Parts: sequence; structure tokens; C-alpha cells
Amino acid sequence: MTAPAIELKGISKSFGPVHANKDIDLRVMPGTIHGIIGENGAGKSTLMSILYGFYKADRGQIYIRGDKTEIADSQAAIRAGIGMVFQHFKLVQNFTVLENIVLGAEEGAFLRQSLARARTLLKELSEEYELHVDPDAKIEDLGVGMQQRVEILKALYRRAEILILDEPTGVLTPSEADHLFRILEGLKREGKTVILITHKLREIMEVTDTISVMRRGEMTATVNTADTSPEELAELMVGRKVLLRVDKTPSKPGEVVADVKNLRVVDSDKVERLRGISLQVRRGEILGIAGVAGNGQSELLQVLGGMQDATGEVRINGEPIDLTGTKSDARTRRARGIGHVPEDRHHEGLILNFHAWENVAFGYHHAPEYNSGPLMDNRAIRQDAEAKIAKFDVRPANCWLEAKSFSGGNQQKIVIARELEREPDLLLVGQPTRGVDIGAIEFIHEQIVALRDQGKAVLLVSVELDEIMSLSDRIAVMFDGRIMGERLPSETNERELGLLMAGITDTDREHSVAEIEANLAHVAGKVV
Amino acid sequence: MSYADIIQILDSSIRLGTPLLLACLAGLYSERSGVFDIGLEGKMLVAAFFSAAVAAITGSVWIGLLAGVAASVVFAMIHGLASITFRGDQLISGVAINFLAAGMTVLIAQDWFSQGSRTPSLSGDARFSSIDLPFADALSGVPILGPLYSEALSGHTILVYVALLAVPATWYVLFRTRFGLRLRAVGENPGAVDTAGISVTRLRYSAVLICGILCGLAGAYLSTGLAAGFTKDMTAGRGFIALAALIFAKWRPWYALFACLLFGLLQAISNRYSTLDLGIFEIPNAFVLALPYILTVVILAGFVGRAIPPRAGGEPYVKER
Amino acid sequence: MDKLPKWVDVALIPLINLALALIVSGFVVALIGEDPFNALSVMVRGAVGSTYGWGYTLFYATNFIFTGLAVAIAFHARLFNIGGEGQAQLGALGVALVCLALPWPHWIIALPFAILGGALFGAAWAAIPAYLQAKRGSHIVITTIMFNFIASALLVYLLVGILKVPGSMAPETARFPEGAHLPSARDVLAVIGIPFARTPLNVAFLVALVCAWGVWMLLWRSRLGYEIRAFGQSEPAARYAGISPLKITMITMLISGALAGLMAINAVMGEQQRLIQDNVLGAGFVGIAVALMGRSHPVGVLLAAILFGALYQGGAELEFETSVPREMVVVIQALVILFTGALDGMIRRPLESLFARRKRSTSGVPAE
Amino acid sequence: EPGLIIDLGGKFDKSFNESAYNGAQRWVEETGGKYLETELASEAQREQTMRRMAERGANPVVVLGFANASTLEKVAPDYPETNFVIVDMVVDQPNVQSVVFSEHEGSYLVGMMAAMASESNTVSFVGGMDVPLIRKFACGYAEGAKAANPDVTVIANMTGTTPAAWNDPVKGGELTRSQISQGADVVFAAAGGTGVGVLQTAADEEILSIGVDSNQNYLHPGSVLTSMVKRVDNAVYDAFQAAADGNLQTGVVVKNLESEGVGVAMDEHNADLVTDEMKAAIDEAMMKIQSGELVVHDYTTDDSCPSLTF
Ligand SMILES: Nc1ncnc2c1ncn2[C@@H]1O[C@H](COP(=O)(O)OP(=O)(O)OP(=O)(O)O)[C@@H](O)[C@H]1O
Ligand SMILES: Nc1ncnc2c1ncn2[C@@H]1O[C@H](COP(=O)(O)OP(=O)(O)OP(=O)(O)O)[C@@H](O)[C@H]1O
Ligand SMILES: [Mg+2]
Ligand SMILES: [Mg+2]
Repeated sequence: MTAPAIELKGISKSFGPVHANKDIDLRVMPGTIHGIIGENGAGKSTLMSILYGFYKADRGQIYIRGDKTEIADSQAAIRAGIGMVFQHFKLVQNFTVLENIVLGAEEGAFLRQSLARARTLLKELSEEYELHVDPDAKIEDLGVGMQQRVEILKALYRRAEILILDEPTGVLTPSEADHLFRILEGLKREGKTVILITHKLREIMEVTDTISVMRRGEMTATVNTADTSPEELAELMVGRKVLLRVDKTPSKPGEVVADVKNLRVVDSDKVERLRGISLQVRRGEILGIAGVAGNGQSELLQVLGGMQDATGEVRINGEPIDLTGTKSDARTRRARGIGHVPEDRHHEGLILNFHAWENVAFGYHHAPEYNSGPLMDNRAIRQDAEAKIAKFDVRPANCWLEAKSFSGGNQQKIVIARELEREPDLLLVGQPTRGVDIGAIEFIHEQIVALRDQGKAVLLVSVELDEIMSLSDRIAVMFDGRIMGERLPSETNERELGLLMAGITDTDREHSVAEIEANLAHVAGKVV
Repeated sequence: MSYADIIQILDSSIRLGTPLLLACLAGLYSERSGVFDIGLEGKMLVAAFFSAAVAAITGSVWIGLLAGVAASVVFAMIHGLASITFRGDQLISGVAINFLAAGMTVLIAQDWFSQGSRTPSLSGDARFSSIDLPFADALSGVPILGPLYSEALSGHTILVYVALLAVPATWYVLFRTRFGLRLRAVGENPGAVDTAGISVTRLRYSAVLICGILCGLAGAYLSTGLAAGFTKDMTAGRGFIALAALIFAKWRPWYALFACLLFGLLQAISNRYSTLDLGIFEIPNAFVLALPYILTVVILAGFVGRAIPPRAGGEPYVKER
Repeated sequence: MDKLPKWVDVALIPLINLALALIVSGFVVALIGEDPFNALSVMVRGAVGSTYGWGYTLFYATNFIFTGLAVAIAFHARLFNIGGEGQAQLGALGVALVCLALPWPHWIIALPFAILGGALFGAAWAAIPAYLQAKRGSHIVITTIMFNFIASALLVYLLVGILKVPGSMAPETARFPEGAHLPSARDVLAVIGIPFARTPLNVAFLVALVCAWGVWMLLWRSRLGYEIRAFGQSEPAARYAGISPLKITMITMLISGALAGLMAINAVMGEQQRLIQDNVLGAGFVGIAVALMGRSHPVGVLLAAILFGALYQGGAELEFETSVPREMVVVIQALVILFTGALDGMIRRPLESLFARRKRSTSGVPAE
Repeated sequence: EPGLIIDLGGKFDKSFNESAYNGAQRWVEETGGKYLETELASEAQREQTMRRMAERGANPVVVLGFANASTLEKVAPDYPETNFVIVDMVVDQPNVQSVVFSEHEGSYLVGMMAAMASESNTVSFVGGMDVPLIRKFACGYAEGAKAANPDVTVIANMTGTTPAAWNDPVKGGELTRSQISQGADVVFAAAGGTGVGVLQTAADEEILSIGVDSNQNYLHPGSVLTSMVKRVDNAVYDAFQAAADGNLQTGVVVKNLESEGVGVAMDEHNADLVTDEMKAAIDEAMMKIQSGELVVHDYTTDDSCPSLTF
């Protein structure tokens, strides 16, 4: 019997008081694709970062191909033949592809030689693995899919035998993801070992040979893919049965709440981010906006939420709202009945160093019930906060804790409570379940549907196609600042939406990956 | 204004631009590596003091230079310790270093020399003397370019030429060597450098070290090249002007040369003309003297366009919270 | 998950940092051949050993309260205002113009107008860097430093020109009229029969206390303060909440500049009673150290300002009594900034892991 | 015990303050007496320093420079028992002695020497802080230069407008270089510590320079043509001595050419530079000034200068 490519024994790691990995054992056989799943914060990235020498474990041993190996830093991991593609790419944005690839793997003190050699080798590699990139392109001009290729090439350039990919598909369209999986299959055939972290149960079922499940810093199970099911995996992850589908009644759309016509946004680099968006959201319906990140969805939310100026026309309940000028800020939007659960709760939705009660008033701090005379009525805010925290089951139910002390799911609950309890006519929701585990997802989805059932309009933006498909009453697909088409969830499928997300509208025809890539690359230059 | 005047002003610009240039390149290394440094001023000041003091004691400007550089490096390491190892606020550390330099130099000057806050006047080997470039005399007769070479360019002290040569050298190091590639990378995305198995800490410390050395040269030039001894606060805001030049230059070596020469030129002009007659109105003396500062603001406000600093600049690299 | 108990954060760490700064200062004193303990006792006696000492200590403290609050409020909006020096200079100009404008009958009438003048001019000087930061992204640290230089050029221009007393040599204005002199602590305390040395401590101290209370109310009780603090924590979040970055940057810097400008009430109207060129005494910079020491909280600023006032007064005595130059104070100040501001992590992180270990051993926080 | 407050720039500025310090030292050497001394740290601490001196019981308290005037005006009445002496400015208080110098007269003499020594017919002046007092120097200098040679060009520059201008030798050097490039071959520095840089540059560039306040001839022998000495030392010495004798006169004391309050330094360091012709010329001018036949224009009387524009 061959030695496992990787064997981890008793790995533990703490960040301050957070015990991210607890006594973890893991075996991965060579020439296999091994999946790791688990809720957010379960410790997957931490474990892999330890393997890659990015973090140092507090305890435990690492065996590579049967030999006990000390991995003091990433250089040691690279020497041991390990390559890693991080969840957040580790690329230097204003360097060329070539420069990124040689960084840290230079030969000699002068660059000319290293770059020349890398250029030839890169050409060979990209042909061998169908990973075509322009070596002289700047990273900031490449789309995420391309950037991921650079990361993979970086690992292969360093002769990685074991390749770790941390949530590689979150940023890809379905066809790009398929292409990636074909490449992984190729690597596997060559005898290389792949570790794949993902949240998407369907994907993991398709490509992996074995799967490990992590929960709360512990390794709870390792199973053969052939012997398991998505339902079982979900249960292993969360520790209880979960509904993977949202349970909702058909929508009963009423009159138009938000009427958007020809919305245009030009950013500070003079790039047109929204190129004439028109859409309507009605009472009692959820309009889902699908698209690859960076195609204008964020700008759409920001414009409607009053965080960015635009041209065009937006009417709320028939009344036009100001899109440029002094009356176009988020405060006036709220006064007009627009609630907003922002995409990035850490940087937008919450002030992490404020107490929970202070965050409950955030954005509504001018509301009369939170003020008495010229000063803020902190007592009233705290009472309201306590009520909301109780109703939304935020844990721990302590309004004096700072927002940063809550876990991701509970932070999101605070934001949702704040925005939903105001019963806005139009609710803008961006990535409501990003970084939220399956248990909390269920709760948040229920709340959004409940709001819809009250007859409110909801505009949902998410990069998770599953979420869009299951929550929306109507789906619009955005690509390059435009709406490529609208579909009803019941009348479409992932393949069709995926093509629309890549900017291809004749969805009846078969399309090559190259064609999709060419289309996406067109937008990439503008995506930050 | 005659051509001879222009040559004289250029000559003076080079002299006055040199400390700015050295400090600006110092800042360039540090900030390219992601460590912001508003303590250039302080490092120049300690270097100016120690080089003059040690030169006065030993009678050798070279030993003085070494002492100045060493002092500047010590201060640079304090900044490194605060901003790299202890992940402190880089601005605050820089402010502290400027104060520390302002106080320490006076304190030590008083203790060593009891001449108020100054060192004895330097003369002979305790100062840098000017060197003539080859053929300076022979070429001085050539029209236009001759005087430019023999009067403006030639006849400065060695440190002026070191500063001028440091520009192409910096360009080469930054864009043609492994060290430069890594340095630029660590200022943009330390995570990329770290995962490539290169120590972020070591890279940043080396950048801060180079910064210290160059600031040391700048300070030594002030007190042993430009002047003949140290006086209290003799840097007079040059460190901040160098910083403005760095932003103006968008963190690039050749642009830094031009920015510093521009500021040198402004100083040369304000030295030469106490008021400036612009035809429509006359700028009074107080504002001619403030011209470099005013121009700095104007440049920062309008002309640089968007100067994008190294992306990871100013932020300590935190791997584990 | 609070990493440290509050008392450690607000009291223990600053005290340790201060102690470290003083220990290093002691070494410096020893290095220049003086007895650090003697120096310390001279300083302490000089600063708080007599009503004369107290008078000067609190006089300096008053300056530092104003500039410290100025830096502190800007810190809350994550703006690093190094321009206190220039803003105070301009504030001095404002106060002087008001005081010289009319033959004021009584200080009670002059004071409100002087406050207005100082605040307005100080704020105006902060407005340009603020606008450039908010609109053009020009780094406020550099622009405010430049504005310090420009302020002193402007003041010089005025003091050697139109504001100078004709025939006088010194670049300074005429003396303020009698009715624009603030009563000193000696005058005030004499009314209730307490003898006090002749020092420049004056009613501006009370104005400073009111300002400290006002800043506290503003920051933690008003919507504006809420917005300032939120903006300081996260600009995108502020925009999300309908807080205009331009507005907050401008307002915060205007308040900050106004507070710095108010320093002139104490220094110019209270002591110098005429506008001189170097009227700020570096207090704009000391404000940075004061705000850092005081953790940007008005109460902390108050305490730190008194500490620095004592340091200044003690330093002056040190120069009289020993051969330690007054620049020693600058060194101490630098070390305080260094230890409390920049090397904070040196103390904080070991303490954090100490408390984290204690916490984990008692409660055992899981990963989730 | 008398007290001396050394002004900004420090007691070893080789110029104004140093002269005062030397006067105090001479008094100590000659009488064996003791005195209190402190150095001013900043403009805004004048008042505290003065009060502190008075509180310590120093009598008289000698302060140096015009910048002290308004502070003294305020402090003196609070200490009626203490006598004060101020140099360079008149303070009208019953317990103050004001010592003023006729700098324009001394400057006139060195101006004449400069013009006579100049081969390029261009002489220059580097002032410290741009204040009337320094313009008084410059104006007297220009008057003298023009008197000796009506065709002479006088270039005048001020180092700055802040007290930092007393202490910026680098700028002093640059100003000198620029003046040299404009043809100047004799430069008069009336700039405190900045003058050190002026004299240094003049020596480096091999032109002549003229020192100020103290006798600075020794700094660069063979390069310093002469120094316009201002006997601040005498003023301090006299004040200390008078106080010791108990007969310090308050009121204005004028120290002019006649009372040897100002003058031209002649010693072994500049003997080779000064021609007999120069000596004769300045002797003649000195006599005329003393007799009142020649009145040198004093800039501060009307804030203007007939022979120099600023
Ligand atoms: N650098 C760090 N400093 C402190 N705590 C950290 C750090 N990185 C991760 N953690 C904490 O460790 C725990 C595990 O995080 P990790 O990133 O490994 O989770 P994950 O399983 O990869 O989650 P996700 O699915 O969100 O990527 C979390 O509670 C997280 O907050
Ligand atoms: N930015 C941060 N600063 C400090 N601590 C943090 C930060 N982010 C996370 N943590 C800590 O890490 C813990 C886990 O955070 P994380 O967001 O990974 O939770 P989670 O596992 O997603 O929780 P939930 O199941 O509620 O979604 C939190 O309890 C929090 O204390
Ligand atoms: Mg992860
Ligand atoms: Mg979570």
C-alpha cells in the first residue's frame, strides 16, 4: 500500500481565544481529489494554511508521502511539493502574470534571466494543462477566473505535487467551474493530489473521491464520495437536519414599488459600471439579480441605497427620487422606505467597534424615536435593541457586546433585524448569506420570504446561483453593467443562467469554454 | 535674468535639491515596502548632528559620515520596530521620531560641546570639499552647455554625485533585481510575498534600513557639505518636502529626481529673490519663503492627479489577529 | 470577544507606557551627566510644589487641553490633524483682531467675541486641508504640516506689516486694551481670600473645562458625534448609513481647528496680551501626545494635559536649577508618543495573550 | 546678584548673545562676583523666564534684544523692587534701563570699507530676521558704501521673517553664493548664527566678509575684512557693575560711536586686509559723525532708506 500523500496528526491551532483547529487528523491518498466541507469558520482555511506553512500549528505533526516534515514557512511547503490557491488570491495587482509567477521562485539576484526562463516554462505549462494566460497582462486587468489560473500556474511552476484549492468556484460561472474541474481531473490523472475546499455540496459530489467534514474546529467525518449524499453531508456539517430548499408559496405580485429606467453609473476611472439598467420590482415579489461578481450588481445596490450617484430615473411608489445632488444620500432613501442589507456587513452594515445597541440605530440614528431634543436618547435605543435582539434570536443576547464579538451569522442577524423591522417598502439585499452557515441561512431566508409575504418588494443580489434560484420569484441576469435577460425560476436552469452570466444571449446553442472566456475577459479589465 | 544667473540658480538648485533627493529616495524604499515614513525629517536631523559632531571631534568628515548614517539607522530601526514588529501606527511613530530627534540633538549638542545647540564650526578635513568633474575647465568655454556642465553640474561635494547616481541605481534595483521585485511586491500585497515563502518582516526591515542609510547621507550632507556644522532644527522641514516630492513623483525614482530638483529650484529662487514680481502683483517675502510649502499643497491638491500609494502602505502586516 | 478588560485598556496600558517613557527619559538624563532622581524631584517640586508651580502647570495644561481635544476629536473621525500648531496661530490672530478691534469695557463682554474670533480663524485654517482631503484625497498629514509653515509665514507677514505698531521694532501687535485682559487665578482667588502666586493661569482654564465637557457630550450624546465616530471606524459604512464623508470630514476638522484656535484665549488673551509671532509654544504638537495618552477621551485628555503641563513647568524649572536643557521635555514628549502611540503593541500583545490564556483556561471559548 | 537672560540663538552664537555673555564673564573675572544666567527656549516663554529671574531675586535682570520689550513692559511693574536692563529697545518704565546702540553709524563705517575693498563695485548684505533693526544695519551699510563709492551696487537679502532666520547658516551660505553670482565680493552679515554660514561661504568662495556684534575677525583670518562690533558686552558689564555699586541709572542709555558703543574691529587677523586709505577714510567719517557734521540715516526713524530699497 502506498503512503498517503498527506497525513496530518493532531493538529491544533488557536487565534487568541478562538480555537480554530482542535486535534485534527487527516489522510489524503496520492492521485485523488479530496474534498473538505464545513460551515464558515469551521477551520478549513486555517487547516490548509497550516499545511502550507502560512500559519504555524500550536500542536501536531505533518507527514508528506510518509515522511514527517517540518513546515516552518511557505518556502518549506513549496519545497515539499505543496501548492495552494487561497480563498483570497495572493497576487500583486499591478504586476504582470510573469512577475507574479517568478516572485519568490527567482533564479539569481537579477530578473532578466528568471523572467526569460519563466516565460518558456509558462508556455509549456499552459499548453499542457490548457491554462492559457497572457504572461504580460497585468493582474488588475484580468478577471477572477483568469487570476485563478495564474494562481494554479504559480503552484505548477513551483512543481507542486499536492495542490490545495480553497473555495475556488465561489467566483466562477458554472462553465468556468466545469473547466476548472476538467483541469483538476487532468492533474489527478498525472498522479497529483488535489484538496478542494468548497461549500457547494453538488460540486463536491461531482468531482471528489473522498470528503472530510469539519465542524467547529473539529474533523467530524471522512467519507467516500460514492457512499454519501448531499443531505447526509449537510447534516454532518451542521449537526442537525437542514432543509436545502426554501419553502415558499407562489408570489402574488402587486403594483410596482420600484421602477428603474436607464440607470447609468460612471466610476472615478471613467469606466461605465451600469450601462442603462431598467427593471421593476413589485409588491409581494422577490426579484433576484444573478451575475458574476463585478458586473454591476454592487453598483445597482449602491445607487438604489443612496451610496452612489447615477443618471437615469428611479421611482419609488410612483414618486421620482433624486439620483444626483444633495438629496441622494442613504438617509433620504431610508426616509423614502428603502431598507438595505448591504453586501459587506463588516465594512458597510456594521461598525464593528460599536456596541450592538449602537448598531441597531445605525442609519436610523436620526429617527425621532431614537432622539430627544438635540441629543440622542440612548436609553430608548437600548430598549429597542433588546427587543430586536430577542426577536431575531441573536446570540449572545447582550446588547452591550461590540459587534465584532458576534459570529458572522449573528452579525448578519443584527443587520437583518435592523432593516427588516422597519418594514421597508423596498428591501435591498446583497449577499444575505455570505459567510453565514447553513443553520442561519435557513432563518434569514425565512425572514426575507416573510417580508415578501407582507406585500413588500425585495431586490436580492447574490452570486450564489442556488440562492437566487431558490429564493427569487423572478430572476434578472446582469453582465457588464447590463441586464441580459429575465427568467422565471421555474422556466430556466443553471446552464442557461450561466450562459447569460457570461454575456451570451443565444442560449439555445452549445458554447465552447473559449467563447465564454473571451466574453468574460472583455469585462475583466474593468473589474476591480 | 541672464544665462549666467540661470546657471547660478541651477547650481544652487542642485545643492539644495540634494538633501531632498536623498531623503526622497530614502522614503521611496521605505514606502515601496509598505512602511510609511514621516520621520524622514527626524532621521536627517540626527544624522546631521552626529556627522557634524563626530567630524568636529575626530576631524574626519568620513568618520562623521559613518556616525551620522549609524544614528539615522538606529532611528530607522526604532521606526521598524514600532511599525513592523509591534504593528504600531506608522504615522505616530514617525511623529515621535521627529520629536525625539529634535530634542536629542539639542540635548547631546549641549552636553558635548556646551555651545548652545550647535556643534563647533567645521573646517578642512572635517567638511566635504567640492570636487570638479573631469574636463570641467576644458569644457567651460563651450557655449550654453559648457557653463551648465562646468559651473552648475561640476564643483559639488561627493554626496551630490552620490545622490544623483542613486537615482539610476534605485531604478535598477527596483525594476531589474530580485530584491526590487520582492520589495515592490511587499508594498502592494504582503500576503503574496508571504505565501511565496519570503519573509515580509525581513524585506521590510531591509527597506527601512536602506531608508535609514539614505537619510543619514542626506543629514550628513546638510551639516558637513552644505553647511559647516550643526545648528538646531537645521533640517527646517526638508523631510516633509521630500515626502511631498515623493508623492509628486508617484513613488518613482526618475520622477523623484525631477520633483526634488523642482523644490531645490524653488528654494534657490526664494534665496535669490526676496520678493517675486509677477507683473500683476508682487509676492511679499514671507510668502516667497513659504513658496515650497504652498507649492506642496497645490501639487498635492491638484497636479499629481491621483497618486496611488503602494497599496499595503501604512498598514502593518497582520497574519493572525 | 473583548480581548482585554476595560481597566487594562484605559488605565494599565497607558500607565505602563508612561512609566517606560519616563524610565528611558531617566536614562537620557543620566547619559548627559545629571542625576535622574534629582532631576525628577526638581521637576516634581517645580511643577506642583507651590502655587507658583501649580499656576504655571495649569496654565500650560489649559493650552494642551485645547490642542489635545482638537487632535482627539479628529482622531475619532480617523483624521490625523498635525496642524494644531498652525490653527492655534490663526486662532491667535483671530483673538488678537477681536481684542484690538474695540476698546472693550470689560472682559466679560470681550471674552465671548474673542472665543468666536479664535474659533473661527482656527476653523478656517483647518478647512482647507479638510476640503483637500475630502475632495481631492490630499493627505491631511502633509497638508496640515504645510499649513503650519504657511500659517507662520502669514502671521509674520501681518506682524511685520499691517499689524505692527508703527515705530516699534518687534514683530508684534499693540497691547490689548485693559478691558480685554482675562482675570488671573490670583485675581479671582484673591476675591475669596486665597493667596496665589502671580502666574498666567486665568479663567481660560474654565473655558477649557467647559470645552472638554462639550466634546464629551458631542461625541457620545449627539447625532453628530455618533456620525463622527462611525465615519472614523469605517467610511463605507458611514456612506451606507447616509453620513456624508465630505460633511463629516469638514465639520470634524472645523471643530478641531476651532478647538486649537481657542488655545489663544489662554495664551494670547490670558498671558501674552498681544499677538507675538511664536505664540503657540509647540502646544499644537503636544496636543498629539496628549490625545494619544488620553486615548482620545476628554477625561483622558484632561488628565494627560495636566501631566504634560506639569512636565513643561517642571522642565522649565529643570533648566533653571540644573544643566539639563529644556529640550529634555521634548524628548520626554517624544518618548511618550513613541511608547503610547507607536510601541503600544509591545505591551498590549503580551498582555492580550496573558488575558486570553487566563480566559481560555477559565471558560474555553470554542471556534464558533 | 545680577541676572542675565540669554536670548534665542544661545550664548555661543559668536555674535550678539556671545558678546553679552562675554561682558558678564569679564565682570565675573574682574570682580569675582556671581550672577544668574538662563537661556531663553522660545519666544512665548519670555514672560515666564523674566518672572522666574525676578522671583529668584536677581537684580538687575538684563534682557537682550528688542523682542523682550513688550514682555518687559508688562513684567517690570509687577516687580518694582527689581531693576531691569533691556538692550536694543526702549521700555518706558521707572525701573528699566534701556540701552540702545547706533548700529547705523557702525554699519556706515563698515559699508565704507566694503565699498573700498570691493573690486567688482558690488557689495552685499545678509540680514537675519527681516525687522527694522536689521534694516537699520543694512541702511547704514548702504549709506556708507555709497558715500565711499557712489557707483557701488548694494545687494541686500534677509534670511527670513521668523526667529529661525537668526539660526540658518545653510540659507545664509546660499544667500551669499547667490550674491557672489551677482557680482558681490564683500558681504556684511548681520544675522546672528546665520552669519556663521555667510562668513564660512565667503571664506570658501574667497571673497571678503564683515562680521557683526562680536569681533568675528578671528573666524576666518584673511577673509573677514572687519566686524561691526556692538558692545553689548560693555552694556552688560556696565549694568552689572553699576548695580554692584548701587547706582544703576534707569532710563535710556544711548551707546553710539562716540561712546564706543559701536565700532569697527581692527586686530591682527584683518591687519593685512585693511588699507591705510580705508583707515583714513573711516577715521574721517568717524570724526564727522561724532561732531555731528555727518548724520547717518537711521532706518527706524521713518522706516525708509534713501540708498537701499528692500
Ligand atoms: N488570522 C486569524 N486571526 C484570528 N482568527 C482567525 C484568523 N483566521 C481565522 N480565524 C478564526 O478561526 C476560525 C476558523 O477560520 P477559518 O478561516 O479557518 O474558517 P473556514 O472554515 O475557512 O471558513 P470559511 O468557510 O468562511 O472560509 C474562525 O472562527 C475565524 O474567525
Ligand atoms: N474581525 C474580527 N475581529 C475579532 N474577532 C472576530 C472577527 N471575526 C470573527 N471573530 C471571532 O471569530 C468567531 C467566529 O467568527 P465567524 O465569523 O467565523 O463565525 P461563524 O462561524 O461564521 O459563526 P456563525 O455560525 O454564527 O455564522 C466570532 O465569535 C468572533 O468572536
Ligand atoms: Mg476559509
Ligand atoms: Mg459563520
